[in-house]
Amino acid sequence: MHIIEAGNVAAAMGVKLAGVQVVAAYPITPQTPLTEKLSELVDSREMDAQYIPVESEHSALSVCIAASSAGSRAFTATSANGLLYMNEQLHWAAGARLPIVMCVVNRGIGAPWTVWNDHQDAMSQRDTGWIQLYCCDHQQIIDTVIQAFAIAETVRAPVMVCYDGYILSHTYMPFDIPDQADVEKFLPAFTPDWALNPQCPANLNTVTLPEPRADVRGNTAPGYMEIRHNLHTDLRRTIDVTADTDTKFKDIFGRGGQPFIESYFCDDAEHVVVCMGSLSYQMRDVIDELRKEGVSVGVYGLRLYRPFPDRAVAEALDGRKNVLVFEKALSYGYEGPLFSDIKAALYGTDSLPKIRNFILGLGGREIRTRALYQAVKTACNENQSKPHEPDFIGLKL
Amino acid sequence: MNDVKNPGNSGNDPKKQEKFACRTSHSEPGPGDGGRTGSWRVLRPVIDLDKCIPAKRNKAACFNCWLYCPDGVITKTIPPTIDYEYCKGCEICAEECPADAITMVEETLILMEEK
Amino acid sequence: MATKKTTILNLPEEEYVHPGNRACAGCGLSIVYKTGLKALGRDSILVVPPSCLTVLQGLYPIAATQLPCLNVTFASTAAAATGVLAAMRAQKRPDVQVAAWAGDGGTSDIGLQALSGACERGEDFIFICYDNEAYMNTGVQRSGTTPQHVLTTTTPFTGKHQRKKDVPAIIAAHGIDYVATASAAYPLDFYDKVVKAKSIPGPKYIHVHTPCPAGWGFSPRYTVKIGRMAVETGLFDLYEREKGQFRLTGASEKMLGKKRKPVAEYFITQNRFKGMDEEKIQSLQAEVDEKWAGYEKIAQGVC
Amino acid sequence: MRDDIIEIRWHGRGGQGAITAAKIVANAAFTSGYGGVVMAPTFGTERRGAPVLTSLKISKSKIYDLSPITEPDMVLVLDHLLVEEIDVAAGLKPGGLIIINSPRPPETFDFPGMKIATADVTTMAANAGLPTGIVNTGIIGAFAKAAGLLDMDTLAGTIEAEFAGKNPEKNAEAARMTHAHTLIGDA
Repeated sequence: MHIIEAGNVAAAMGVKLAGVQVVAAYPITPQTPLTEKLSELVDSREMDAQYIPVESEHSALSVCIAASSAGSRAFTATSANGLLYMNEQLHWAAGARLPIVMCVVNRGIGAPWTVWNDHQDAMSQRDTGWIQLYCCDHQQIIDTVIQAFAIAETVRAPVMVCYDGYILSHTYMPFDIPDQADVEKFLPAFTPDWALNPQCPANLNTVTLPEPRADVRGNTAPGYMEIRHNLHTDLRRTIDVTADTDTKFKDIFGRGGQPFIESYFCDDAEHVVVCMGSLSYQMRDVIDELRKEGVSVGVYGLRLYRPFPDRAVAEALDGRKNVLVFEKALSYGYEGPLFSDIKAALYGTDSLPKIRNFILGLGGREIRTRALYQAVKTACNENQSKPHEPDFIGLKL
Repeated sequence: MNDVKNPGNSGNDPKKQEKFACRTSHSEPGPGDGGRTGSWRVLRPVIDLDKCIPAKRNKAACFNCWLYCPDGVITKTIPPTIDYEYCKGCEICAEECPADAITMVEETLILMEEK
Repeated sequence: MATKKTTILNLPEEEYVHPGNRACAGCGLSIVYKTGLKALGRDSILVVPPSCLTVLQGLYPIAATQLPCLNVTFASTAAAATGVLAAMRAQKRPDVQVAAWAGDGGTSDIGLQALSGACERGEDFIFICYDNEAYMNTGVQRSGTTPQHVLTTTTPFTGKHQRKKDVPAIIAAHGIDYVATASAAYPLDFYDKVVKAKSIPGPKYIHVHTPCPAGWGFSPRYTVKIGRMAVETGLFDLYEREKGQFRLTGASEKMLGKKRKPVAEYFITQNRFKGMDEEKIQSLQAEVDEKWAGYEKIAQGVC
Repeated sequence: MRDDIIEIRWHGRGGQGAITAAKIVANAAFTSGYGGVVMAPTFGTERRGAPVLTSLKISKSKIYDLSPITEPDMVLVLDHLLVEEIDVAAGLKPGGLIIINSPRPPETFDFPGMKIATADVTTMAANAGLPTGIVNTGIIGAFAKAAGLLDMDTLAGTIEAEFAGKNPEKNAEAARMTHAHTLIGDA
């Protein structure tokens, strides 16, 4: 069934369909309407879940960590400084291997305060051990929330579903609500191998030594480093899980097919633009225009950011003349974080393409499609590599 | 619109089929996590059964030593017994015994005696 | 108390904490912990933030505690307990008792926000704070509940200038149905309070005074004795606040109308009070006298 | 960039319901076969009474560009006093349509090169039995008449669905009455 609603509502519908049992959240713009919608669904008993109105984001994730440790499907959502306030708990959730799903409604970080969109919040948390998926429209939001639980519960690692604050969260557009029975076919009830339980007492997340140590039966148990190494190797394998999940989803719902990077006119493109979130869809209009003018250009929208699908990225970009990375985040004192990752993925490819980085839209700075068009067109014409200096679009100095 | 191949990272790796190890720090209950903590002891509590109230009366009584022992190494039995494997020698039992039935004896003396 | 008091003879024999754990010899927490777990029983889930208890719990893969236990971050204890409760409700397992067990730093300082939130939401759990009056696990730094004038590694010469934070009063201000204090020196009183707390719905808070030989500077032999002196001098009082009704319990109740030991007797037993002079002692004695005058009035129904 | 997208900008005041009005039109457009519908309120810190705007893009095919409207095809003004306060015609395409809730006839407004339509939505809504000041459903009637994009019956049905349980008939009636009394000036 199609409805026209805001992106936050699409996310809430996905959470409901996924059969989430525990929701804990703290209000923050622009995430708030998602949380309000969930409390409404729970209060009206349309959704059979525990809604915990906590006193901080730190506690929101703490509740999810504990609920997940006790074997329940848990969800939270936040933005910007709320996400940063969770930072410690983000690492904890990943280290404890809990399949929590969280929507991050992307917003710039203070100071100074901003409520508007960029990707600095989620990007700054890329090394926490969370899987990060980015959405371009409402259909992707609702579908990705559902897929996120499937991925999280397969790998036993938490997933962030990221979507642009206001641009997606508060914008209304049509999307299809998947059928509940189909969702249950895709995502069965959460049955963890272990959970907090008085019947088989275990002490979770205890202090772990640098070296392996024998357990009560004399078998060797891993040390801290083995546990962390395993998180890494399991996350590397998540790249395949994401693809398998997408295939399974497509079989049931008919949508998907490009789990890591969504391509638009890239097959034969000499120049490719890479970006994440709604920006990659906005870029499609630019590509249409430039294609009309005979420019051989396409756009890749990166959907999976962590773990980084480096092989897919390298394969997609190998042999291109120009790679133009547009992003709404900045590793201060260096360059855009996505740009760094893409450069790293290209290391060792046969034909190193020329590469450029564009920073734009920080703190909600308006991104005019016309300005994107100009930037892409100029860059294609200049055909120049600028691997060390990002260009800023829309900067009014 | 056209599709990109989206290759995964493991290819035909047989590992792909393996279950995720999901290593965590989940501990199982068991004694002696801190080792044989009896070795921490400098003084050993020794119960004088002639003074010990439950032993003397041969019925359940007192058991202060059992109640206050931080490490749970004294039994609530007649007479109470002490698990020297784990007793850390804190002396609380000796201090709290209302009958002064527990004396702290130097471990070195006991060792010499055992020899 | 209408309910029958537990005696040594009928206190359950079964231990829930394995011996050979890493707690210091003479640890007050160990006494409190093993007694509290007997009261909580097997059908419980514990939530524990970093504290000496984390060390007592043991190093992976061996645990000293025989109950399921979730170790959580320092600030998140009460929120994590909330999460376990939510999961138990979602899974229709209402009989599982959820208990948070934190130190004084994890309760009165970094954990207070989450605890306040959980109390305000009315979460059905027992929060036990074992108060050894400083950050012992990190090497005796001052905490919100370190008493005035106490020497710690962060108040090394002139002692802590500020008063001890009255955490039970702060928690009671949330209007929860059960707030109690207890002491490691009176394990049976503590046991009864935990048992009572289990029968009351909503948040329950129990604040347990817990002597620490290493941090307070006394011989491990005197852990119980010193805990008892804190009560007998009237410095730390055993009480319950049930549905707002305050009453002294156990040893403190018995002290009503009687002469208390001078606080100075307590201070000289511990190195941490070495920075105190006569004037400070007298000033604290006056505070205790005033506090007890208030108790006497309550007991006589004056206010 | 694309020329197949109709861009509509809504001017109102915080609390006046411009977002609901735009949402109703979005829904009606979608039911009428416009597969691409994007409605975006202005983002930020709107407060009751302050001027706010909402943008609505509709197209027969999916819309990918979610950036704010800069060159609208038409503008709806829920409160004629806003005309004095802000430049409601900013960026409006030449020959674009301005629909204003006003008791004044179109020729009294001075927007050179633009097509003006007016309706006394406030009065019509009151006549339809709505509490004073509810204008967000009435203005839809003026939109139906002046824009000619969507038919009145579809819009009325959408209004009734949106206001289910909250005076659906009166709200639909306000739109129908306004539809019948909308004045369209010469371009």
